[in-house]
Amino acid sequence: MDAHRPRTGFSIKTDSYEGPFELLLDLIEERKLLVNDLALTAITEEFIQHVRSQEAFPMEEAANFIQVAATLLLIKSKSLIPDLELTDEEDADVEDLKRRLLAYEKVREASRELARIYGKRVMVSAGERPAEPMFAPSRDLSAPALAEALARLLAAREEVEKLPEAKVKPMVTIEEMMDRLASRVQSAMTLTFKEFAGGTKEKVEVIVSFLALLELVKQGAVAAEQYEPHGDIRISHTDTSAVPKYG
Amino acid sequence: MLTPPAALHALLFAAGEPLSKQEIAKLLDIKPAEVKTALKALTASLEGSGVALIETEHAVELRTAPEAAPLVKKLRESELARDLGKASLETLAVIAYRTGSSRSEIDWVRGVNSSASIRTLLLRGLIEGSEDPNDKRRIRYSLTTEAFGHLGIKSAEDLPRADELMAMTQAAAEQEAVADSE
Amino acid sequence: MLTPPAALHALLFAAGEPLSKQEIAKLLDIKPAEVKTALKALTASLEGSGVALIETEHAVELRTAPEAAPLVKKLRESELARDLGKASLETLAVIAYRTGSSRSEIDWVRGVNSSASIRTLLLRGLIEGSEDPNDKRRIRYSLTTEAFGHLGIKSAEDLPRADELMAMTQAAAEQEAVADSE
Repeated sequence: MDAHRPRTGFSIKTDSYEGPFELLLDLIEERKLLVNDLALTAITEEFIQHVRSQEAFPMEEAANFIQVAATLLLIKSKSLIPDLELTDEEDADVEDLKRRLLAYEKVREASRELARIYGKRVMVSAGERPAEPMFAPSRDLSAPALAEALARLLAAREEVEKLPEAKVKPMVTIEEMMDRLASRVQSAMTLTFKEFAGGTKEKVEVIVSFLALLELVKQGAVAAEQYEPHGDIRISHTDTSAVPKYG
Repeated sequence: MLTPPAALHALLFAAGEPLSKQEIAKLLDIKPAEVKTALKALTASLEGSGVALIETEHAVELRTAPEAAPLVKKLRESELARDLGKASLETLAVIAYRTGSSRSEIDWVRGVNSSASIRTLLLRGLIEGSEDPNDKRRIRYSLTTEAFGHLGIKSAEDLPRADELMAMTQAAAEQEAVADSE
Repeated sequence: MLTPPAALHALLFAAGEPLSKQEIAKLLDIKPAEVKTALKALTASLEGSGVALIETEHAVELRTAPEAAPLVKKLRESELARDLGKASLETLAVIAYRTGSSRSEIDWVRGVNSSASIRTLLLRGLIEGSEDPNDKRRIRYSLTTEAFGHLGIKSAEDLPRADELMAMTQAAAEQEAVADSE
């Protein structure tokens, strides 16, 4: 995993994360930061690298991670482009993530406290005295009652087992988005973010597109320009000899 | 740190059966004379507490105090008289439709810990346990003949929807073996 | 005649398992407020005795005192607690510090699906679920006396940093309720 992030020097055991909050907090704590916008902006890239490196995520977990990645991107893009207007819903997502992260921080502290004491000083119940069994059936015991109890139990089991499947829906990966963006930039040389993200209806997809864009900007593969506060973002190839600058 | 009488108290409570004075000396790592002193102190401190120390020549045991006998009788009667309730009914159903289920299999099928229910069912004479011949630590449960009698049936095959529910319970329990070996 | 705390002591000792406060009131034929007083008196009188009372919101059980753990281990090796994984510990922590948490509340604060952890904790008998009286489809979870026993604490107030961490998780749950109703 270290090969993926030569610049940071952090080594994170990527496969041991069950959820996104755990990874987020680890990244923040390693930098000795507090949970706030600044910290979230600082760890966005590495968080996303982690998500990208996970090819074999179970779908439901992937959705959790990508959702958080999308919100991190909102926070980061707001910090990069102060004029960027977030919708009410996006604002709510940002606030929700921060609240949940603060709450999770406490839960993690609590779980560490419990880990410290769990099983260390076990209090045991009274020793079992073999009591003489006495045949004592009850009013609610009958053959139909047994059949009904078991049928209900088995039906409830089945429902629980079916649940995860229903939740799974196909999700674009960040890699797919990166590829799409790169090839479109190369062929069209200049296109706007709206054009690029147009046609995708899922909010997550739009945001993943944006993330991919920011990555390319950072890598110097494309240039992104925004000429007015609420204007569209123009994306162009950075090879200036091949592409005339607009403006 | 616990005082010797307190340590003795904890030991007897956890044992649930008589412990020999020799064993006590060994477990507490004290001399027989000290065991005697500790027993005396514990007897005194339990005075009027509802629980008492029963001492024979070689062994000691914790028991409810004689004054509590009517209360204990009331508890036993209430334990035996109340409805089985959802948890125990489910547990009994799993055992009825899959004779020889073990505790971990019942837990797995039900998705919750079933020890308390198994205890209740044993106490009420509705199920009985026997050692698994292949694994002595594993107890396998089955309905008692009295339970079949109360249900008005001769064997498990006479239970309602027997084939269907037996197959389903079997399938659910088999998943436990898979999960266990993972 | 036994005093109420002594009668309670005898009852809990004879039961050998958790008794609900409701059952205790019925068996001792006293009011809930009197049960509370008797519990308090019994807890106090058991102080330093090697045996202690574990009290959850609804149930009570007699257990060996935490200080007796090394001694009891010699007697009942099998009771050694199996370690809990990180996910299960987190889930247990949410429920411990905010009793009555529902699955969606636990998911909200952990950012992941917690059903597997909840199942593990149910199977180990560390938590129990009960229907929300206001919404029958919602199950609310709480710690069992078994969980307190494994943590070596007598009640939720004895949880590490109880006041601070309970306040925080409470605030989190309220946020979740707001988010949920939107």
